[in-house]
Amino acid sequence: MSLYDVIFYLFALVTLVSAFMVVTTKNIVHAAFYLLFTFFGVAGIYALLGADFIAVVQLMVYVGGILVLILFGVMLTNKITNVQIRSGSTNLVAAAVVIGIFAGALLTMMLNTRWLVNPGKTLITTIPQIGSLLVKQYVLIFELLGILLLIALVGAASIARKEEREK
Amino acid sequence: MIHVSLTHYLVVSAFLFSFGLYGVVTRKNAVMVLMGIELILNSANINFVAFSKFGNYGLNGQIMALFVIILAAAEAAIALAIVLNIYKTFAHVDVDKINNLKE
Amino acid sequence: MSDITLVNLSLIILLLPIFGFTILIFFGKRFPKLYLLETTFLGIAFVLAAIIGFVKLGTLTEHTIIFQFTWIDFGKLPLFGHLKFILGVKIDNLTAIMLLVVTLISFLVHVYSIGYMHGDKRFSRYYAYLGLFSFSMLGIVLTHNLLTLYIFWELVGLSSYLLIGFWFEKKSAADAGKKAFLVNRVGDIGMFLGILILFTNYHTFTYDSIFAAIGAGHLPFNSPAWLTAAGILLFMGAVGKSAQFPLHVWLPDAMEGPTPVSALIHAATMVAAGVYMVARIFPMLTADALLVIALVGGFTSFLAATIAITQNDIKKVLAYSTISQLGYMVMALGVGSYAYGFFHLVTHAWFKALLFLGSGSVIQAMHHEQDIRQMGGLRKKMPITYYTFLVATLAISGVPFFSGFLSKDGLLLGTYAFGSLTGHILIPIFGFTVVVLTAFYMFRLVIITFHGEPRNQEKYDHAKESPKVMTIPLIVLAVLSFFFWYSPNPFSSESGWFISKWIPTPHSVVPENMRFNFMKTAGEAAGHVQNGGEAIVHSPMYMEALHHAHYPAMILSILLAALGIFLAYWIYQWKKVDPDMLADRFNWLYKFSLNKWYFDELYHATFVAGTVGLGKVLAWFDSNIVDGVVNGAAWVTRKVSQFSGAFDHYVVDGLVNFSAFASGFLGLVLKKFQTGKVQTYVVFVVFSVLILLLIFRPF
Amino acid sequence: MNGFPILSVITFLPILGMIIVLSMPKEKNREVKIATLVITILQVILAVILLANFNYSLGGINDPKSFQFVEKFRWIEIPGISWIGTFKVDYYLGVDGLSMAMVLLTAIVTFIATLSSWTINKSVKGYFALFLLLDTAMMGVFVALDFFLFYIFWELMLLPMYFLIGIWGGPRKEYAAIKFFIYTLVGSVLMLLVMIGLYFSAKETLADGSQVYTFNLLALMNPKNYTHTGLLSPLNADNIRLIAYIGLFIGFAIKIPMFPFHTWLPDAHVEAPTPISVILAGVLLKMGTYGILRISYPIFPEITRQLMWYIALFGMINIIYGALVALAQKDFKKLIAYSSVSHMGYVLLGMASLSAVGINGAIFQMFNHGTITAMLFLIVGVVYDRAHTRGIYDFGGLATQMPVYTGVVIVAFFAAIGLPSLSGFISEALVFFGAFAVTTTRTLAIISTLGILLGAAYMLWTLQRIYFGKLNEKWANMKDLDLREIVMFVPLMIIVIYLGIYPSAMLNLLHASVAHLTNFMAQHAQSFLISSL
Repeated sequence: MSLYDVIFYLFALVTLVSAFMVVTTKNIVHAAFYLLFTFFGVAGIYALLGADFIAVVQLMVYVGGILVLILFGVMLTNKITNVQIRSGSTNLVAAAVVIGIFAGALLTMMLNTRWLVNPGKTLITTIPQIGSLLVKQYVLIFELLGILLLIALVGAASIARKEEREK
Repeated sequence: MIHVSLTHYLVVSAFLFSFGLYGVVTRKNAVMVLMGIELILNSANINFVAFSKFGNYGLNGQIMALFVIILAAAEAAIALAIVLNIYKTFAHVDVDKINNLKE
Repeated sequence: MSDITLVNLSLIILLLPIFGFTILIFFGKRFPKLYLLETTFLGIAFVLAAIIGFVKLGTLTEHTIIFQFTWIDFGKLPLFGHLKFILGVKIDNLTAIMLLVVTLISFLVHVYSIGYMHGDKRFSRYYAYLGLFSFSMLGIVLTHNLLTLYIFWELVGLSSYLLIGFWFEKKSAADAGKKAFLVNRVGDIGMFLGILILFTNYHTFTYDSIFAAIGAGHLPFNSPAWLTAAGILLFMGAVGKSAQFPLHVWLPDAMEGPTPVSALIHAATMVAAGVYMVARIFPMLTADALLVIALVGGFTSFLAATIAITQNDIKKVLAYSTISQLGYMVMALGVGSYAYGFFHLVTHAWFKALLFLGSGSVIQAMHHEQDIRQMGGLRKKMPITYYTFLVATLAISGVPFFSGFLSKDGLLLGTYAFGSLTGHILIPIFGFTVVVLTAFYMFRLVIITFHGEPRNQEKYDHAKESPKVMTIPLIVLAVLSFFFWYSPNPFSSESGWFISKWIPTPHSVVPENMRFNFMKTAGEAAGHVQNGGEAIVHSPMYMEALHHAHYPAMILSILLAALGIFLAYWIYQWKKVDPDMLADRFNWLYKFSLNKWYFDELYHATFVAGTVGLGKVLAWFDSNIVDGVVNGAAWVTRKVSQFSGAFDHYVVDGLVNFSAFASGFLGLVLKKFQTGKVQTYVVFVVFSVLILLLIFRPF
Repeated sequence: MNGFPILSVITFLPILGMIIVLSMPKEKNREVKIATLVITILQVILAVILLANFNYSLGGINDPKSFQFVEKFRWIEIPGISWIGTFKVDYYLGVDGLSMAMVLLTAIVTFIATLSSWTINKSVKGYFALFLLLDTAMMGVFVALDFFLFYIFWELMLLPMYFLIGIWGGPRKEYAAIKFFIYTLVGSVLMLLVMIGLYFSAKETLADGSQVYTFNLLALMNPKNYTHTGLLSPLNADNIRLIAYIGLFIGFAIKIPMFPFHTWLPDAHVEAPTPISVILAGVLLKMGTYGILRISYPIFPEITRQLMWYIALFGMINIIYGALVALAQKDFKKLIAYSSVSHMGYVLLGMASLSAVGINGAIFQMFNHGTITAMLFLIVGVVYDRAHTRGIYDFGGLATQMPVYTGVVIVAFFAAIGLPSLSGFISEALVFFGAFAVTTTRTLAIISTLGILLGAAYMLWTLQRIYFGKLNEKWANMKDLDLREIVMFVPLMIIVIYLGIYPSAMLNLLHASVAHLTNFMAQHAQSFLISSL
């Protein structure tokens, strides 16, 4: 068991435990914080896989952006004064059964498949390659995503603002 | 104990996916549902990056992961805006009670 | 005076009335006095016509002026060569005389109408129509080709239509206008076909070119029959316009128009246009065509005269007398007595216009009473009207010293000679019978109207002589009805300037073998008296016959006229015989005459009812059969589609409905799954994926 | 004029107008009307400019060089289709004397119809948009020189017409609209079949020397262009040109409308609103005869010659039958509709003679019928607007009440009767001159002269029943023409009188084309026949 393996198990553990907590805890704010750990764990896994750029992006976007967004969502949609921050769940058992079976199936699939493994050379840094791919091969998608983001931004603002204007 | 291989990563991602799915299915609060979705997306991303490392496709997998992150950001923004709107309309964000689509 | 000046003058004469018409149509309502302008225009036209007359008849007697220009140029065409439609003016003696007649009568009628139509609400309109008529009539007179003749021919038809129906509020007036136009159209179709024949063969409409081509031996479709046909067809136009049998029925009805109009259009000028046209085409008429013309004319004059003796409407009597006299003229042309036919046209124009205007004077005095049985004794009340009327009656009856005698005698002479030369004695019999009848019905009219005691005292008391504006035209026309205008010798016009100088009979261009024997040129050298302007188409044989017939014919006609006058006096003045008794005695003859030989009824029952009936049948056919087929096709299509619809409904749709039912049932079941909750759906999705995984087992 | 695409402009100007009208707010009825009026006035001005720049000496018909204001470029081109090679359609516009007359007529009649549409109050915007679309389609039919393009315009016209009758029409509008639509569609289908047949029978040589199947009408007129195997090729011994000709002829005959395909016309006219009747009678009917002259005649000269007697026969039937049926009508508008049937008979008769004079007369008659019948329908519209009835026997004595109107009526009626000095006479006379001059049609021409009498009969009878006699007290308050209506009638009256006195104005325009057409037909009837041997 090499250090690599140890670090992997560590990250995997953090990720899975915090993810489990996210979906099981009743407190929304807690859930959000567990989510933070999950994201960290996933970022670590990326780093382990040699995807340094993705890992950084994961941290910046998820932790810095989406999570903050979610927190804001939590704040705005739960009456802070009542501190009714707990959130219930439904069909716990049924869901657990179905999803358990599903997870079983998924795991079986993962484990039983004979994956074609062809470990390429490990890159020291992936950023220049990703950059050149983005502006060459994927330039159209890249641009489209830029536009999509813009639209999403405007759309989100407009949806969120709509009610206020009517008032 | 065997060396960490592709399968390990896939198993992690499978668990993450299942947790995310569980969250989406069981939670009442829309924001929590969103969190579940984020988990699912992350699990998919792990697969992408893992295949990118162990597969034969160069950095394309990472690019895809990147795009997914971007889309996730957009989706989160829109979804939260909708949630806000729902809240303004119904004064709660309980997806169980928002079933006006029925009939 | 140069030719071109005369042409210009004639064009001014032509255009003045239409100018007046245009002004009156647009401004007549705003300026009610504008009718004076139109009258002045006609006055000027008359003066100009007089100038043309003097110059042409006085100094340029033997000279024909032609002025023409291209109207439509078609360029070179297959089948027609270089085709042009040419318009033009032809001024010969005929034209000059007609110009005088038309402008003078038109002018007098304009003046007369000032009095007669006074107070009518469409006064300006009336003068506008008169202007339109004068224009069209002058056009007929001036034109040098058949196409323009036809154009103006139709235009006089239009103005006649408008003027007959001038009081269109009266249904009878509107009916009469329509009848006149339609009956004329029948004749016009014939005329148009005649023009078609000539145009197709000669590619021109000009009289002279057509005559030249025929003279050069080029017959229509190389067949003498077609030449005769063309002549008769053209003559059909005259039958319509000059109210000859069998198309005479419109003229009596046309008396619904204002009386001055009757005088101008339906007595003196327009109806004479037919005669004028026959005179124009005279050179191309074959013997057969001429015979038809003579018979039609003779029969018409007889027919109309027999009707005239029983009519009680003052204008109807004059209308039938007009038809009868027109028949005379046509007959004269038919028997080759060209000059006398035309001469009679001129003299008749004066005295018939006079008679109509006189009757108008009477009618107005009697407050629009036209029935002569309500009149009587008007002589004392209306002396000027009476004496002028009498002059005209004497003229029309053929009493010596009056114009009518000269022309009538001449044309009777022609028929006499014709009868003796060709053996067609029916024509002179018609001619001489009509003399008696004419004298009789005209004096009957005069005696009943003006002599004796008043029959309707109340109307008589109100009657008074017409104003000067109406009587002066009467006097002018009366003066023109004396003999001295036409011949120094009151018993013969041969030495007169009409016959000897002004109206030379034209050459016949018809091939020799298609003329009457007496018109053949062979051996005519002796009789070919050029300097007198006479006998150009006439052979010595004819001249001789004419000479022989001269005194017998003259004496016969004077005697017969006297007989007619005597009978009229015998019955109506001296009342030796009761006319009612006569009517009873010869009841069916009387009825026959009174009802105009039942022509109106006959035509109405056959042609009118036939056409309208055919129209109705066809309309039924159209909406039921033709359209029925269409709708039937639509019906069949609909039925087929209904059948396929049924098939669709029960078989195809049955399946569909079944599946709909099935899906409905399923829906009922599946509805349970539709919770409206996203999460439930997600579970379903997961479940499904699981099932798929189980099925495909990708691991 | 060099380079300026005036024909495209005159054709598509109404489309521009349609867009403008559609972009206007719904409640601006007046502005919509004014916009349409401006467009149609512009169109008249363009037509006059065309006329002013028109070279009267060029024949056109089959000679590409003597067409004027030509616009030609490749519109659709699909190269390399396996069994036909290159599929191409040209956008090919041009005018010769024949189409010039029709372009003028269309512009004028549309303008008048716009004025007459002033009384339309029901969904004005839609009406005028469709109206302008119709305008484009009509204009397009008359300037297109490519069969495909011609067909498109021909069909395009159907759609707005259907709605204009079906929405703005009278009580039985749906029936009339459907009838019109189906009738015309049947004709179109026949035309389409022949068009496709012709397409696969002739090949045009392009500038680069390649040979392609063609829709170009001028190329289809040249017997040399036909292939040996084409179904409609004279070179093919088994050709079915006669059947194709009859099919095409029926397609056009429905539009004329020729007996027995005429029954849609009275219904369509009776139900259509006045301006649409004006367009229908004034322009649409001319498309049938125009199509025959433009397409059937030069493409099938030998069969035309073979069938001329039959065409003349149908012309004669139209004349007499239409007049007799008109005589029995009690509905004013129906009467006028049948008079159209009768008058279009003259066009057929003149065309059938194949003589220059007859064809001149026929085209002139097309123009005159357009203007005169437009007046007649406007006249019906005037009383209908006021009285809301069209029964001939419902009226009487209107002359007393409406003198100006009656004056107009008299001019129009007598023009329809063919009174000399009004335009109708010259054209009818020329038709008879032409038809009589040709031995084949002579007898029929003689019989057809009866139409002159019958025409006068039904017209004068109507005149008497509606306008003369005692005034029906019911209409004692009827107003005489107002200014707009006078403006509507005056141009038509001026044209009718002017062309009656000076017909050369129109005939000069036609005669180069007509002479060319007759010469061409005389020569090519032979060459088409010889090449088929």
